[in-house]
Amino acid sequence: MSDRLKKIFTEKLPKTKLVSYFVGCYPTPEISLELIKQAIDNGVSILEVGYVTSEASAEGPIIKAAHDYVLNKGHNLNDIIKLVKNIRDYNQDVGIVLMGYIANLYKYPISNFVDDIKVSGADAVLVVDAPHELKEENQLRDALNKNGLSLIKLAAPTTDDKRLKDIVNIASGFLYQVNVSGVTGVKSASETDVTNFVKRIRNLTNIPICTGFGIKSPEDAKKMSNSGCNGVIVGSAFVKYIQDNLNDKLLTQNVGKLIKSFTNVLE
Amino acid sequence: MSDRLKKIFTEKLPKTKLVSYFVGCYPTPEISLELIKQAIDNGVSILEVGYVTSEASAEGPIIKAAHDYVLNKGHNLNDIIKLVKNIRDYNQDVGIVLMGYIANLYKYPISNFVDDIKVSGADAVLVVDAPHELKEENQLRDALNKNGLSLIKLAAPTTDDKRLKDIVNIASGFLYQVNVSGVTGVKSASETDVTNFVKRIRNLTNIPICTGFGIKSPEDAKKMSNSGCNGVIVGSAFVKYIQDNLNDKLLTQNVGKLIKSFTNVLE
Amino acid sequence: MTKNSYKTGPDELGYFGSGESAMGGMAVGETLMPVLHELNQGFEEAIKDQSFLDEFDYHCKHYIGRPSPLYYAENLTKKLGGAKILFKREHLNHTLSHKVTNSLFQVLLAKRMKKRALICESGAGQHFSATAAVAAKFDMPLTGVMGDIDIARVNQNIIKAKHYGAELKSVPGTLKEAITEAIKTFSSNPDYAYICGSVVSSAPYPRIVQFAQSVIGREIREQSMEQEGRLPDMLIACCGGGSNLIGMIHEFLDEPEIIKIGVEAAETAALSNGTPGIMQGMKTYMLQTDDGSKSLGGSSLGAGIQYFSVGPQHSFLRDQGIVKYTSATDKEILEAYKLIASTEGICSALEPMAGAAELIKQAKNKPKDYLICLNLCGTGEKDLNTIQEHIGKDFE
Amino acid sequence: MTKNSYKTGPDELGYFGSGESAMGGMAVGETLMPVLHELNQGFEEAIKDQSFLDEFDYHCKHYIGRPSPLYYAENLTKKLGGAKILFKREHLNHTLSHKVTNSLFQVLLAKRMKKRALICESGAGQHFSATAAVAAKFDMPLTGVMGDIDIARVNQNIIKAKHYGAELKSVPGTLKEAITEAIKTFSSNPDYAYICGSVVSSAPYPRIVQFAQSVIGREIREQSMEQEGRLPDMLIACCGGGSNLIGMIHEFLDEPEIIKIGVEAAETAALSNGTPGIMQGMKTYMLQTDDGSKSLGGSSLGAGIQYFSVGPQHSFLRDQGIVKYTSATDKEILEAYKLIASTEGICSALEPMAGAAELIKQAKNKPKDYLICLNLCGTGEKDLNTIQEHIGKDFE
Ligand SMILES: Cc1ncc(COP(=O)(O)O)c(C=O)c1O
Ligand SMILES: Cc1ncc(COP(=O)(O)O)c(C=O)c1O
Repeated sequence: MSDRLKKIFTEKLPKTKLVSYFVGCYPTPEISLELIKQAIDNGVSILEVGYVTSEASAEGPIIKAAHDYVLNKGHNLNDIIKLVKNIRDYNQDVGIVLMGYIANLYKYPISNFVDDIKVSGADAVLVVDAPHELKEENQLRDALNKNGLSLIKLAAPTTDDKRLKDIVNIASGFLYQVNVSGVTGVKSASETDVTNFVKRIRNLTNIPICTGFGIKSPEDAKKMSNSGCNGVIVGSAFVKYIQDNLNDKLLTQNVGKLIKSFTNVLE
Repeated sequence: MSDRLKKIFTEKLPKTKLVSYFVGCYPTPEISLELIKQAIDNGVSILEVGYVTSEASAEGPIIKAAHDYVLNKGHNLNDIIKLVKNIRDYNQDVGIVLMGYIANLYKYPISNFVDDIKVSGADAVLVVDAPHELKEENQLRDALNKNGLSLIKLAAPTTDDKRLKDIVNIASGFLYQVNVSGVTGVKSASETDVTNFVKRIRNLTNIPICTGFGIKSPEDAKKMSNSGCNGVIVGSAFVKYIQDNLNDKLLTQNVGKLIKSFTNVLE
Repeated sequence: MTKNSYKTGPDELGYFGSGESAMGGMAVGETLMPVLHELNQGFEEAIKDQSFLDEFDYHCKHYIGRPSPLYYAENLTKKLGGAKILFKREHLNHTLSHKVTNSLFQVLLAKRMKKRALICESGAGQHFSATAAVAAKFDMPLTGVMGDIDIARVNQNIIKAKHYGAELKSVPGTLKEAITEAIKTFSSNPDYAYICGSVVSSAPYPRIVQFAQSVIGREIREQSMEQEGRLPDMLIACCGGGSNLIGMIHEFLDEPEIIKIGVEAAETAALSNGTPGIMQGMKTYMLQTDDGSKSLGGSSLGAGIQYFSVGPQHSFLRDQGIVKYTSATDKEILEAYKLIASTEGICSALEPMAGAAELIKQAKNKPKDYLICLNLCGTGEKDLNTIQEHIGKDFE
Repeated sequence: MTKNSYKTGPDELGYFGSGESAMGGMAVGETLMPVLHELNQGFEEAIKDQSFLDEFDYHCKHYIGRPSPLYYAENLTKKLGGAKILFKREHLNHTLSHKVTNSLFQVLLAKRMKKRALICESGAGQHFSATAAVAAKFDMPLTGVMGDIDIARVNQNIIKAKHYGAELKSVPGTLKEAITEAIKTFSSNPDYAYICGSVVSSAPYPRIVQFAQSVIGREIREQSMEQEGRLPDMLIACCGGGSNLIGMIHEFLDEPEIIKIGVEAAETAALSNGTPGIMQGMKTYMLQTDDGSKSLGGSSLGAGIQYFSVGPQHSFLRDQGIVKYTSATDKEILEAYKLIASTEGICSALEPMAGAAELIKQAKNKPKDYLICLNLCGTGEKDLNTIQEHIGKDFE
């Protein structure tokens, strides 16, 4: 369990943390770092830094396009770990979660991966396609635990109570509550659904809960923050803004402002 | 048995008769009559006047094109019987054989057909697709016999001796010896083959034998006349000449000359 | 044909029935007559030779994949709400139609008779590709004759036939013209075997093709008894030359309680709109001018049933009232195609959909225990372009 | 997987083998995990339910037309002058390939589990058209995902699927991209049933598809014993995901005296040229960059075997040395197509001709009493344009 993540969630304010997803090295390692610095400066509590794979199965069109962009430029997991190191050098408090797919970790391989990200200053890893049924998830979770890092687990609307129990039992850092079935950036969740889901989880555990998928605006974030969750996760909305304004000289500043508009509404 | 045909073959000269095939009413009833008059004037002994059907199965490309031409102009068997009448009015000695397929005769129907052609002055009928196995052949043969007309039978290279016996038994007028397997106007027969074939027939009967298919030039005709046959049949060669010179003002005269070049070599 | 059975014809000269109304016969040129007698004799001998029949059965099973299933079309049955509907799945045969059973039989016969090369005609190209496949298997050269209109619309079959090693001879027109040209080719090569694609032309072809295809009806009897515990009340098939139809009904010709319906293309419905005539080797009903000089008939989307004439046995059965003949329009054929594709997941050839159009009319008003069997004699791969062209937008 | 058999795997988490070298597993997002467990349970229950298995058998026989013949390819045998060659004629199934057996099984399972809509992916379009046919028959809506490159080259299958009522979702690419997109669609609609087209993806799909397809091998055992009095010495099949291969060999996995060969497309030969990795739901051999970020692989004419990865059971069997895996180039595939079309009169799909290319090499040097069986798992109708484009002139 990552101490840093623990600390973040024990801090009173903001009551609802903003967790923001960035595609690592998108559009370049340098700009990516600048964007993330803006995010930190504008109140993001936890960063999800995405690393890319060609067969990512949970990404909607927006994030997929960013992934393809990075893939085509040839940046790989090593570059992203370097990015994490740079982020950590810039800031000691923000939570950093590496997020992606098992494909890359398996080839890294896992043991080296955990060593390297520990050195880089990451706090946790989230592997979209590594349920606890997967051998490599077990290896990864073990290695992370041993190193004081977290494996972020997910709960989905399809997850039944029995399974949810298993998941919260092994969850660490926070629980990523996937609030709709589908890929990133497409469907939007209803406040009631999320509230009920958060309740369902809360009955089982005290672990922090962050809700994600389809939160597109500060208003969405505000609404979701009323659900009882501890954090809201915003991904596609930021990636889309970056995508649409790649050539804008004021890109990083404006992304800062955009993030500010989210953190402003989250007390 | 047609008396006129009998008489033609009892005449000493020419030793080898020229039997010439014309598509009736081709290219028009009037020109067709003029062409046939030329044929008569230039020594043809027997005329085959073809009537047309769309599914004629023994015609090569030359005669088929002439058939299609006449079909498209809408001339039918009645028009051709009229033509025969006109020919007979012009000449009392030439043999006239109506030649075609059973399709038209069956619909005429057969009994009326025999009555009508008798009146028109025809001597015989040759039906390409009416072997003696066909009921309608039997009816037609009966009716022709009763009216002193002939049904011309064919013998082909494929006809074996047993079958040949059956055919010569019912043959009347003359026997049409098909000297190659195939359609009109394509393959040429060898002199030896024809000579042997004529011998084979002569062993069984004294009926006059005319050999046909693929005789394209006076030289061909001359060669075939040495086979022991009583007549040579020329069809596609004349039809082709007509086809190639449809717009030539001297067409009928030139066809006369062409025919003369054949009769000249046949003593 | 014995007095008491409709199954034993034709007589030795190829006539179904007797006297003026007899149909069939041998209306071909002298060159082919000896060849056809030889073929008839070869056929008679072959079907008395058990080892030959066993060989045919063996290849039916292993090469063609017979028996074809007798399939309960449950969805269609429920949709129409009337009779219980069965499909005889002849489209599951190798080369995708019923035609191959006949090709196989005749090529085996040709081999037995020591023939060295083959000729065939084709309308939908099914008979061409089927014969080409069998010719490849038995290592004999084949020339197939087709009309240029058909060549364009069923191009897949021509490509396949070429891949099997066959040669294509193109003539202007459709099946009718192809048949005439094939007979000419045969006359020019009387030592070849002519593999006739339907129960048409001069004797002995109607009988040979009927013999080969009648395995369909025998299978139906066995399968229906096994699956349904009874025989169908009604048998329906499309009818071009009539081989899939006779193949289906021959077994049941002496069972008048079983209704039999043949469905022609409306544009070339020889049995509904034609008169007896003699063309292309046989006496039979056909569409022609009154004077017999010209064959007639429009164009149907079902290339294989666009034929101005029909096999002589059908003319005989029509006159005897043993089989009922109806017809289907292009529109009805396309509607039937759509219905069967969407309810049963079967992409049928257009020809058998003429039968299906009649089936739809018949099934609706029948009780649930009334059993109708349709001969589904070909798949739609060859017709997909035509279908898309006409009703493609209906599927978007 | 019990110690003594290669037929009983995978374990309850979808692994073939144990420890580090175990292949398979469940590498999918949380949204699908409960759904896949539910599917696995539904599957386990279904295969213990004799009436369900009987229903599957019934439709295999009546709808698909199983068993497919086991055919002695006599001409090819003689031409190659070595081993005796048999073809398992899976192309005679309804919808023209082996795929439909799996589609049927999974759609029946989906119905049993009260699913209301279906998703599938497809490479060659065979799985799409097969699933669409079955979906029409069982009246369930279907969305099929395909790559645009495949859509263009196997267009007939797409047209047929549309005629059956299915919807098409196009993505840039080929099978690989279609699978990823299908999983996304499934994640967005976890109440739908995803009908997976091969022994790939997360558990329980490899096992379910293997279960459905293994009827092929059981038929081969019965037919070979009946026809040949013995079992084949060698079994050969092409291998894309590996469903027709595992379907053929599963029955014989514990009989090491029977040689088994899987043949991949040379351009995407995961088992010959790949390394273990985890993508698209499973751990298996695959072509990918060293860092695991990108799937790799060129393009093969055989759309259905152009897949950078392979079913996990094959990776396991490869590591265990139970099955031998080779590959075939486009040129070899086309040569094999030509040979089989011209000697046997069979127009095969290009995919199984990868198997045929290996067969040709193997058969030549074997004694005459050596028995080789090739899984001829699809027909060439869908590939005719491709074939014409590449070697059309060879047939003129
Ligand atoms: C699929 C199919 N059905 C039917 C026919 C019609 O022929 P017949 O009436 O001889 O069965 C054909 C002929 O080509 C065909 O291809
Ligand atoms: C005809 C055919 N053969 C083979 C394959 C390869 O699939 P698998 O390896 O799963 O049998 C396909 C897949 O589309 C196919 O269509």
